[in-house]
Amino acid sequence: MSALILEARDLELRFGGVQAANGASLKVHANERIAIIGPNGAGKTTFINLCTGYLKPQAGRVFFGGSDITALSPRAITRLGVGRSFQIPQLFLENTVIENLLLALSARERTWSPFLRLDRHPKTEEMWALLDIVGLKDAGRRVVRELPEGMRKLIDIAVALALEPKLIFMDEPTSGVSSHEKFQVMDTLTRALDARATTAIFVEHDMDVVARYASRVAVWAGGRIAHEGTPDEILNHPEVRETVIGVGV
Amino acid sequence: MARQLIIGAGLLAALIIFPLLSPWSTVILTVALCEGLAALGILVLLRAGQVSFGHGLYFAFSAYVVAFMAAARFGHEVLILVPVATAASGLLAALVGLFVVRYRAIFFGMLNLAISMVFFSLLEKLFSITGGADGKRVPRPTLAGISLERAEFELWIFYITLGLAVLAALGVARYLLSPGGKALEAIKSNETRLEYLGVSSRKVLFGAYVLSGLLAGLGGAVIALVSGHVTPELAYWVRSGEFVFIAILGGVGGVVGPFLGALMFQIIRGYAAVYAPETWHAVLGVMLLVIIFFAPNGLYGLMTGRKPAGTGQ
Amino acid sequence: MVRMKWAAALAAAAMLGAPALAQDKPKELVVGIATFLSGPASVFGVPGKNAADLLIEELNAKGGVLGVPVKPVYVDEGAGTNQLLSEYRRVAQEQGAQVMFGAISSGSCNALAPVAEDLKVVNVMWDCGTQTIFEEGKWKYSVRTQAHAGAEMMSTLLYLMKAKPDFKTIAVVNQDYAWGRESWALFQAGLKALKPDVKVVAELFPKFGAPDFSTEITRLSALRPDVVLSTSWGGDLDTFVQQAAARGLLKQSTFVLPLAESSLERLGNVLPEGVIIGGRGDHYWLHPKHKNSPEMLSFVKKYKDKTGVYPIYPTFHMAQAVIGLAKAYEKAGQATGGKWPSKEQVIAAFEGLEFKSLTGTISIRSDHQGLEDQLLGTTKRVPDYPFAVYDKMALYPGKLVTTPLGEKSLEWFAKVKPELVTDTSIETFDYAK
Amino acid sequence: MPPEMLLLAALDGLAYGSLIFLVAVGLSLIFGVLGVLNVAHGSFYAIGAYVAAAGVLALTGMGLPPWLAFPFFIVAAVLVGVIVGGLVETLLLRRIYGKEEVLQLLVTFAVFMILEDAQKVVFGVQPYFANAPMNWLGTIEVFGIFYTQYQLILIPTVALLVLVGLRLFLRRTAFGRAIVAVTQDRDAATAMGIDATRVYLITFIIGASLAALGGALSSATTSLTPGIGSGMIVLSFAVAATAGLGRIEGAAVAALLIGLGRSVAVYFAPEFDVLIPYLIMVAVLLIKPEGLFTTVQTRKV
Repeated sequence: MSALILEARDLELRFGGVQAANGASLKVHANERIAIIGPNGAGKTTFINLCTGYLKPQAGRVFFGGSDITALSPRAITRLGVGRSFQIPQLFLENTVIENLLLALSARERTWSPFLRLDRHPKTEEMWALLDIVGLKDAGRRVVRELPEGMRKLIDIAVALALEPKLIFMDEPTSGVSSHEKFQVMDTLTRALDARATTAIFVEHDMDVVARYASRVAVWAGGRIAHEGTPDEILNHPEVRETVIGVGV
Repeated sequence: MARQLIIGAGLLAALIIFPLLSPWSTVILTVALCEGLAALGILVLLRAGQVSFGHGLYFAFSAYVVAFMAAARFGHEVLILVPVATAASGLLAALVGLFVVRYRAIFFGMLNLAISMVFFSLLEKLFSITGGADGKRVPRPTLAGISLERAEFELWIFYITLGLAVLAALGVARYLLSPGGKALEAIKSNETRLEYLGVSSRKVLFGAYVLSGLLAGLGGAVIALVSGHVTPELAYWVRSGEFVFIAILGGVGGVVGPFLGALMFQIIRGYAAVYAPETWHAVLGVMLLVIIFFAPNGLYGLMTGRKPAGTGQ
Repeated sequence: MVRMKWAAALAAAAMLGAPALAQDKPKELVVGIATFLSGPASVFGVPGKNAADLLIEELNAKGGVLGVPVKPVYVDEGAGTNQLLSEYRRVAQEQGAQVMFGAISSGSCNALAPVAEDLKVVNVMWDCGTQTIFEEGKWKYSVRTQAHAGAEMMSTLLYLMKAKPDFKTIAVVNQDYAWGRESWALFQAGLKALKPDVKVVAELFPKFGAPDFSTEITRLSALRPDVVLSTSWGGDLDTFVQQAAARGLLKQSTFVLPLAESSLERLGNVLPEGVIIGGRGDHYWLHPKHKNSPEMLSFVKKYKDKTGVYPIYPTFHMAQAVIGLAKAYEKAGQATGGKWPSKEQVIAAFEGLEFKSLTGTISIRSDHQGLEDQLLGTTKRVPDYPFAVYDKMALYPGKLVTTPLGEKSLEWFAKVKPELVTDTSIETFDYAK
Repeated sequence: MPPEMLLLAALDGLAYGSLIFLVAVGLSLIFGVLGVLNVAHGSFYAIGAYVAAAGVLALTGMGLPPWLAFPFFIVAAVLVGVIVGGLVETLLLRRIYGKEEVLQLLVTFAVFMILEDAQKVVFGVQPYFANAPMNWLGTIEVFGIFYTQYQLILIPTVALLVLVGLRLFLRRTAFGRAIVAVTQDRDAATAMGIDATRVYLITFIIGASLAALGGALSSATTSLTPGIGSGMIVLSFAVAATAGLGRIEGAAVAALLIGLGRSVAVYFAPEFDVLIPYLIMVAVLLIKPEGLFTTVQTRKV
């Protein structure tokens, strides 16, 4: 097996009366495609928030590339090479799609000269290529606010990809995409990840997507991993089928 | 952009010609430019969704730097006073900025207000140093080594200020189009994403804050020169509120906006002072309400008929 | 392009700067009047404006100035110094005012004097009191038609020394701005010279416009000074006196309130007997020598009819400015043989001018400082009015209490001699109906 | 300095702090519910003071007993709250709740400018004062120093009653709970069927009335001059921000802190008494940005 790049160790987080993380642990190796599945409220998004610095665990540690990132800010973690797309897309709504992506590229390239116009950014070509990956070249000049949620989710992923992360978290990447387009999007996306040698962890509800694109599946329940294994093992696990997929044996 | 250039060029042409036709307007127009510069600083912060009710601090600080240097006959020369005072304001903004950029929305506004009021109170209280509420005189300095008569001096200061204002407006416009400017707008629309781009929103805001302090400082330095007198009132919260007023009146959609707003502000105030000397505050208040309710994008928005970029409406 | 601008600038400068010679009579004489129309000091500014309206109307009914009607244009001093300066310029340049009255606050006067020089416009300092203006600067175009803080504080000090010669301790509660600080500095300098053993037990400078003096009053109650001096005015004075009276402080110490004349009517029955009061000059509508002169009776009646209250010192200051201006034009007109005098000729006429005000005689020194008598008194309650009146009055000749020409007030105060207290030129009066 | 002086300083700070509390708590309440920082709040204080003073002068002018002033203060405060506050909310604020914060702030700034001049036009510029209620209550002696009962007892008592009353109102009454619900989560409260429009209006009226009550109470102790509102507004900002906007008990503590701080300063460092409120505010905001009594909330992602 290839190198370990992310390790979450016994993460604990309780807010109010909810145990959002309860000894959550996960090891991620380079080039894995890990799908996280589980019922709503199982703590899947909380886990991503803990790994990317948005929330701080009350106990436990997170390591990335061998160093402890538990206490780091989202910004610092992002700079280390962890990208992220969100369940509710986090974009600059008043700006165009192009501007959103170019800003991400500026952040990566650290091109902050006040004399450079964003719309004349030297990385414009790469920006179009990124849009192509999520199939949204035509929407480039539109303002994000006017776009439907599904498109925004894809742009959110493109923004995360623009940073060329070593590891990317995607929170329900295809939830807004119609079922017949899902596979097309996931195909190009996976190809792009392969080409960049980017490791990916994604929360997913569609078991067909999980079966087809995940190399490993982690089943979340009660703030921790209940089961872990290959898609085949997990999707045929009777308990998982009942509690997560909602199909009785 | 083209529209902005046309409006800007029109305004500029009018400003170049007007003082020659009616000399009495020179000082009023210079004051308008100074307030426009401060409002331009407010515009920069508004792009990040932040409102400062305390930029009178930088306006007044720079004006007092000019007054102190002039009183000490230290560098009693426009070409020294203005850059030094502006830079001093920028430094102060950098110092204050270290703290305030950690805050957002109402807390950002409040903290700016509080700090400016501390400065205001000190100016009033430290009578032996600052002259208290009566302020300090600013003897007229030389300009490029030449001692000028009042009218000449005022005219020259006006054109110099006009030139500086044009440069400042172009510079800010350029900055707002740059990645840094867009990142600034991103603080308003989605700070979370900005952080997840690996960009420090505090650093971005810090840069903008220093810029706004410099702009307000430039305005304050010039106003000290043309008034020949500085008072703590320059730092009072109502003055800071006027800068925000002017920015909104003119419209934050383009860098020409604050200058349009400042001119309009001076015109209304001038007329109100003549026709309603005892109720000019109310006249301005009504004007502000009219703008907010019927033209929320300000005069600039009315002229371009466009929604301002980067404002969430 | 640059050269054109230069040329135009020079042309504009020449247009403005050309000194005017005696010329044809204008249609009207525009007088710009800077006064507080907003803010706390409008307690003086608005009465000043009311008086100006009244007096100018009267003046115009009698033919105006050399046959030219006077038109007042008001500028709000309360709008802040910078706004005041640009308004002042606009009135002088655009509206063509030949004369400006500026202003009430010393800060404004300090700021306006150099502008008046630049604009070459006659600037009558109609109310401001700072003595430093003509002691530290020389202003060709500015003139003051009333006394300065030096005369006011000297007469107050002399009156106190006479009325309560054996006091041992004093506390001061002044507003925290130039007037409050400077008036105390002068008073203290004189006090040291006349009575070096007096102990200053507290120097309090509450914020201008403070709504509450509880802490200051508690301190004074505990310290029990023989004398409490306060040069505060307007709402601040009213609040301070009110709160002090309610807590018995006015009975405990002798209060010296050199500006209380302007608050007498408002304070009504709050002010007890025995408080030393003044009114920045010899102004008092019940002036012992002039209360029954036809001019005074007519002015008081007209003013009361118009505003519902008795006139206070700023209205008399305004009267002095208006009368002084008319007299200066008259004098200048004689010099030019009836021709309309230039601004320079008017200013020249002001030097050495002597004219009758409503309450005495004003003479303008060569440094453009006016000499004015000072009236102080002690409060007395009488059945004739629902408020305190002056009693045990002393009238100090302006020449006696004004810093001599060429000297600085602070230095002059420091060498004041005790003989001044009992100078024979001081007239005294008691209240008479 | 004898040690009892400290106690005396504290007594002085009490009345002042209580007045600031009354104004600041209204400001804080309005911000908590409407999310609007009301710059015109100082004007409500001033108008309340003027109306009360004019009323008391009329009462005593008619030869009526001075104690009638106390019920009249409440009437005046409610009148100002309902008429001026109600008009401002229904005619202006209601139309901009969805808009940007800066626009909301500027609407109240415009109202402030208009009301400042309106006061001048209606009540004139001469200082107004109506001290009959203060004199009627007489004085009380503490360590040989006379205090007015009005400042030492009445004003702090009213402040305490308002504090307790507001607490009970917000916790025990249905409408009070609706206000709290709107404060905590506007959308959820509306979804639960709470009429947010009405809650906004009534909250604004209560807040404005409290400011006016503070003004009415101050009218007996201080002279009313143009501009009293603009000084008060910054002070009440300082209190509200120190406490944390929307915190009622916090406003009481902060107001007391500022009142005491100021009077202690008059004893030990009279040069800095005016700086105290702002210094406290800056210090608190720097150490605990949301104010002393608020907890942090994060955005859901």
